[in-house]
Amino acid sequence: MISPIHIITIGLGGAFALGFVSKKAKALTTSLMLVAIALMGTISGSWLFELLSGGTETMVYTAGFKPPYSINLLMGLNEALLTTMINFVGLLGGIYLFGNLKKAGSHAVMVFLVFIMGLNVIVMTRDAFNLFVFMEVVSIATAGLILLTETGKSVQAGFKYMMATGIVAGIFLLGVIFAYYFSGSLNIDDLAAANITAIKGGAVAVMMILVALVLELKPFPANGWALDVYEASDPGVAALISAASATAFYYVLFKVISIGNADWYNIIAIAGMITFVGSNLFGVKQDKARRLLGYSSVGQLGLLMAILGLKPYLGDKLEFIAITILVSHYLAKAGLFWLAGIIEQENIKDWAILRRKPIFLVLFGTFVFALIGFPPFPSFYGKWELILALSSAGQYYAIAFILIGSFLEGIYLFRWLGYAIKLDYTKLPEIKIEWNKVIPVAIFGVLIYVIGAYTGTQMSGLDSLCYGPLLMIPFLYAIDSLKVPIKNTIAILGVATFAARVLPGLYETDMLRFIFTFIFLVGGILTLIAGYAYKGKREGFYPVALLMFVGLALIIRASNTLEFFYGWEIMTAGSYFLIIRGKKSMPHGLSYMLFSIAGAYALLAGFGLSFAETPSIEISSLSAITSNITIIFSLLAIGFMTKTASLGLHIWLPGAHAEAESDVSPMVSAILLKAGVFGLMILMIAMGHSPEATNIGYVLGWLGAITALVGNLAAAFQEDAKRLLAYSSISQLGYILFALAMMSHLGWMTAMVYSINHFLYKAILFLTIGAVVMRVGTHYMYKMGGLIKNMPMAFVAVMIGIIALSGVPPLSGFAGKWLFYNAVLDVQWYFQGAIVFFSGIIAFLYLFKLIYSVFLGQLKDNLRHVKDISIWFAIPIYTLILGIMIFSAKPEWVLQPLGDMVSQWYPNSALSWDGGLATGPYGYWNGTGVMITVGIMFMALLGWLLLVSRKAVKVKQFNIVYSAEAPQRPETTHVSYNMFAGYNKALGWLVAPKITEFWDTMTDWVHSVAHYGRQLYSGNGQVYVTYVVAYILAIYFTMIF
Amino acid sequence: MSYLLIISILLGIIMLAMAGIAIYHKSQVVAIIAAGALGLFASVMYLLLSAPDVAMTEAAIGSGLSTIIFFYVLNRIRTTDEKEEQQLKK
Amino acid sequence: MEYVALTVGFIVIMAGLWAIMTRKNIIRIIIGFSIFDTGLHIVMVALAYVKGRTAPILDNTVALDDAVNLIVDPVPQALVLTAIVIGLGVTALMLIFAMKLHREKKTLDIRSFKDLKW
Amino acid sequence: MKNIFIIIIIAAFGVMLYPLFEDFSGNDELSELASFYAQKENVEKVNSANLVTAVVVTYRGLDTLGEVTILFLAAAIIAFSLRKHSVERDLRRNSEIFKTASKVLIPIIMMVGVYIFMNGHLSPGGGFQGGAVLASAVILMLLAFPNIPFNSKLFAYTESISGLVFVGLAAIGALIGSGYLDNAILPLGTFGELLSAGAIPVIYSFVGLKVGAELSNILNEFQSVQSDN
Repeated sequence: MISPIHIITIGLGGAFALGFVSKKAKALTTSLMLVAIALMGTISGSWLFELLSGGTETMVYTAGFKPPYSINLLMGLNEALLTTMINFVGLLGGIYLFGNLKKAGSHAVMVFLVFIMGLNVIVMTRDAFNLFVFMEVVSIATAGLILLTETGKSVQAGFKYMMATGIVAGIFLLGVIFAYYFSGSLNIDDLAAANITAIKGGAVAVMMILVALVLELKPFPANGWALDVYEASDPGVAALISAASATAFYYVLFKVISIGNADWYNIIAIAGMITFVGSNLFGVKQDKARRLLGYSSVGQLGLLMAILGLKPYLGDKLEFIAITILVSHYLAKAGLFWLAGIIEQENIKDWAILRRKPIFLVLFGTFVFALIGFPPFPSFYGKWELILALSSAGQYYAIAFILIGSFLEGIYLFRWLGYAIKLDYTKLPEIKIEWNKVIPVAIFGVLIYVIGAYTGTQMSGLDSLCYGPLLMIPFLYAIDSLKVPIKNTIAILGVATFAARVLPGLYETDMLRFIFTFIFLVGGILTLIAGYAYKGKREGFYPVALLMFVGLALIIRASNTLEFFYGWEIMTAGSYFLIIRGKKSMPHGLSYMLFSIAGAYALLAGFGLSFAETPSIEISSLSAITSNITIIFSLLAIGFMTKTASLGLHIWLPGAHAEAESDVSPMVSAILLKAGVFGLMILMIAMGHSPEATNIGYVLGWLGAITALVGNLAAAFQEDAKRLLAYSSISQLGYILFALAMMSHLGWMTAMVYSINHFLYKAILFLTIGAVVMRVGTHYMYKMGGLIKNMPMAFVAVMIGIIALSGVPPLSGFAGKWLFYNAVLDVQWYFQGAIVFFSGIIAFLYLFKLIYSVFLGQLKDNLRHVKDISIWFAIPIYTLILGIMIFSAKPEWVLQPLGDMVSQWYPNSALSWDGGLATGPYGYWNGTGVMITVGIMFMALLGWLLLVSRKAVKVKQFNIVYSAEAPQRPETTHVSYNMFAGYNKALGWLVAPKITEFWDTMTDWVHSVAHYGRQLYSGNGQVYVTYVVAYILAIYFTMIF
Repeated sequence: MSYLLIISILLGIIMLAMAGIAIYHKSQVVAIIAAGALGLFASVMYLLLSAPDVAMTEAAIGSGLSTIIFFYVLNRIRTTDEKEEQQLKK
Repeated sequence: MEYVALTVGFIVIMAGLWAIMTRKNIIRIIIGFSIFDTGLHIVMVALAYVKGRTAPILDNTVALDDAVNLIVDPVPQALVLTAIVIGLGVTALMLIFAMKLHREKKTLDIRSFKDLKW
Repeated sequence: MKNIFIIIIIAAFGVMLYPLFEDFSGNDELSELASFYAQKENVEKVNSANLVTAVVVTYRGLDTLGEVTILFLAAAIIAFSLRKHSVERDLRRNSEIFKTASKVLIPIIMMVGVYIFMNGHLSPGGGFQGGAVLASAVILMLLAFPNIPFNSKLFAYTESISGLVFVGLAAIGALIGSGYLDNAILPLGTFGELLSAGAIPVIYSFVGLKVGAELSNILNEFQSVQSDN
């Protein structure tokens, strides 16, 4: 092995030797520098390999003396990893900056090389003063690199940087020299052993050293200078500062913190958490891309700092957590800065330019998801372990801070991603492709997946199936340039293969999972069939649709909370992309994502706390929890209820479902919402039997009832057909929540019947209305009307759908109602039951509106020639109708085995089955019988009507509407325009958008805090120095008191 | 009180005075010279503290060369300012 | 004597900080940094002093055998040496920035360089 | 108003420094580290009479390498960031007396500089001080003869060669000696003589040359830079 000291030999020797190369051979100079960095990287990489394969770490002594008499350097596993990372990003960053370096000449090249070399040394050195020297080397080199692209702003930023680091370095030096005075050594390990904090002066010295290192990590609020540097320096340089320097300085704090005493961990944890939350909060208001990346960088460093400070609680997980989050930050942030340099757009709204080269958009999305901590990226595992470890240690405040900070980061990152995906890019210029800039980004983009997959294999409890199916997604992305029919077939085959493997086994063993798998996967296939109606390529649809279905399948398969959470996040990511595909979906996609992230964090916190109770991540172990049940149950329930869109958490749903594409609405409504239901059932199976959970169940019951009422009322006042269906979904999910919350046999049977039912008819209705919308080109019902003649197939489908929805016999909705009344009587929730009953009546209002104003009445002139819905929509619709018929006629096929299963958990007052005859405590019911009876009655009535209607007289169109003068806006005369004005007057106050207002106020509040807060960064370098000094003093005085 | 102590106190007072001049004197030139003189007096103090190496370095680099660099820069800035004034007069 | 030096050093450090935080002219601010550095150096040398001893150079007056009892601490002195040279590098670079800032806006008032904020 | 706030900050800073002062009690004897350096057998291992030099070049040679690097960086940054601006010399006439005196003085100053860094292991002084003196000779030259061409290539080569020798000697120490920067790769010689202390005088001489070249470069860049307008 080559001694790691030769990293210095190569770095410095190379820099000095470059002086000999002719000044004119600029490309040669730059290439030689890259060779030198590659050699340094080879040394550190070979050490990494050696140490990973069981080699021993090595200590390098200089001058032939042992420390503390001379300076020594350590090459251990951490050092090898970090120097490899630094050299690697140095190499790629050098390639990225090739043009700039070449232009600036050999001196700039030397500065670059020395910068990388200096970072290597500060990682390896074990001597405090040597650390100072090389920190100065690095900061001077940084100042030089900032001058690489000289603009007015970069010079200003560079000067502020020099002022701040000048003070920091002075404080560090003062600390080091006094540490030497009190301990007699400059060696970090000796300083740690000397315990000089026992003396007050020694404690101040140690404080100065540590606070200087903290300041190098840009803690909020003493970090205005750092933000300026990120904004104004060349993006290639900012990438290095964010990835390489931050990595090195973080590690310096990591190794030097041992000289402080235990209090220091708290200080650093608090400083880190304040930074994480504060800078992400201010980022919310930022719209300049690179400055925003700066805020995010600073925030991530704060998180890393907090992790280090929480070391006492993290135990042996510390390194795993720190490394996964550090690596994610390193890859993602360098990648993002590099991207910023490629597309050269300052305003985040102009990042829509990425769509000119969709691969860049994919990279951008990858980095954003990696920063937030989605699977399969390393940070996902890091955050998971972090929250679990913190819960075990009882550090609830830390959990809250970290999750809030992450959430704030999610706000701006996903808003940004939304802009990139949705905003108009046609006015923006082409992207200039320079391969030396693209390749580094691409390499980091690939690496982040590779490292993520590798990290996954290191986690215990994660089945390899969790990432196997994910391979479908890159494959589908690779074939994205093919036409829809081919991709659609492949996607359907993919889902079908998976379904065929999973479903048969489940029918025998686990009816509950069978039903949900059926809904997710067979529903998936059916809705995908509608995709054949689309022409062209439909770029990007299939990878994300499959992403959602894979996530859903993973949730079902999950046997432990990690797998569950993994699947949950995959499903969230996929559904986000599906939703945001709609034309006007940008704001709705964002609010869906934010509620989802918040919900996911509630889940994460809940899983963390449950892990702390049981120490196990098995889902079954949830039932073993004995204390903290209320909080765990509530957190998990809230997490799931963000997906079921219960009242208060529902505001993302109407827009998201209504604006989605015609075949996406059924996917996200009929299918996706059931993930939340499944989650709630899993939760209640495990934890529902405790008295605390029963109490919460009572609350949830009320919540479900009110959701049902408000959802239905709001649906009744909609003019937009898809929005109407969306509100109807909210209300139906309210029913389901209500039924689940009863936590009784009948309640659960009701919930399951409702779930199956909702899946069937909501898929039918959304598909049909979606197909109609595709034909008529509007969502608004008052612009339709009389379509029955043009679209008989659609009319029949909607009619069956609303019969099933309304719970009128003979369809399965009636079974649901019947079970519902039995269940309510059983648990004696009369009052809530009455609300639900009442809301069921309101449902008729909007159902009537839906079918009447779309299909009946007068046909509009412009719609005189529309055709019936596409056959590709009709196939899934009529398959689903067939499904409804079967389920209505033979409910026992599903409900009997399900009942047996539910009896495991709720044996009391179970339904008893005798063939098709179900007997409950308050009566009996036979699906087949009802079907036949009603069928006969219907035929009789229909026959009579046909007989009578022969005598009917047709009324001409013009004798009412245009009797007087022509109205200003003819559509207002349509019967369904403001149809239920009277009801609105009476009951409208119930649906006044109080909740939307609440969330709007919250958003405004966050924005104005960010707006006023960030004025702290006045731009005056002198003020920033004052902040730095004040920060030091603040730490000092907190340490004393 | 030994005479060394007295000398060092005197030196200290002079140094503080130099620092004050460097910070507050109206003329930039005087300020720069005062900052250099602060370094020179510091190097005398280093001699008293048995640090001849440091004294030499401070005198040559800390007060000598940096003062020269300050003057170079000040000169550049002034000449641009003067040129501008001349241009304005024209 | 070393107490005097230490006191002076600390006061000079604070004077430097004062200049850095209150002067508006960038050249003055850089002078402030230079003063701040000098203060640090004085403190470091003061810490090296051992009462009544001589410089750590082993010549005719300092016997090799008894050097341990005759000389002051060479370590902080070596560190100051390094710090002084580093200080020169930093000062020179800051002055370059000052020149460039002046070229940009024809002023050296630090308050006029606030293009980057929030 | 704002100054009051800063007064408070400075005062608080003083409060923070006070414990350092309070726990400072002067030294009555050397620290363990320093006594190790001053012990006879260790002095003989390095064989440098000037212990500060021994510490700077050998024990803490890595710091010195970093220090040299900082000057190198500063010179490089100044070079590439000022290069863009036109070089236009101030062709002021200097008095004959000044010129003649300079002609005499420059070689003497250079000799002094060389002396200082070559004797760095014996007497006060060394590479940095000597280098600074060399550079002052260059300033004098620049001032006295502003129109003689400054051979920046020569300085650049001097700088590069000196740097390479330093790094090379350091690396040789790691390869054949007992560690990076080990000065015993050259004969230690007799204590107190010019050619003693192993590689120290060689290293310090090259440091001197390097520092001299770098500082001269910096000064030259400052001298020749001309504003855009």
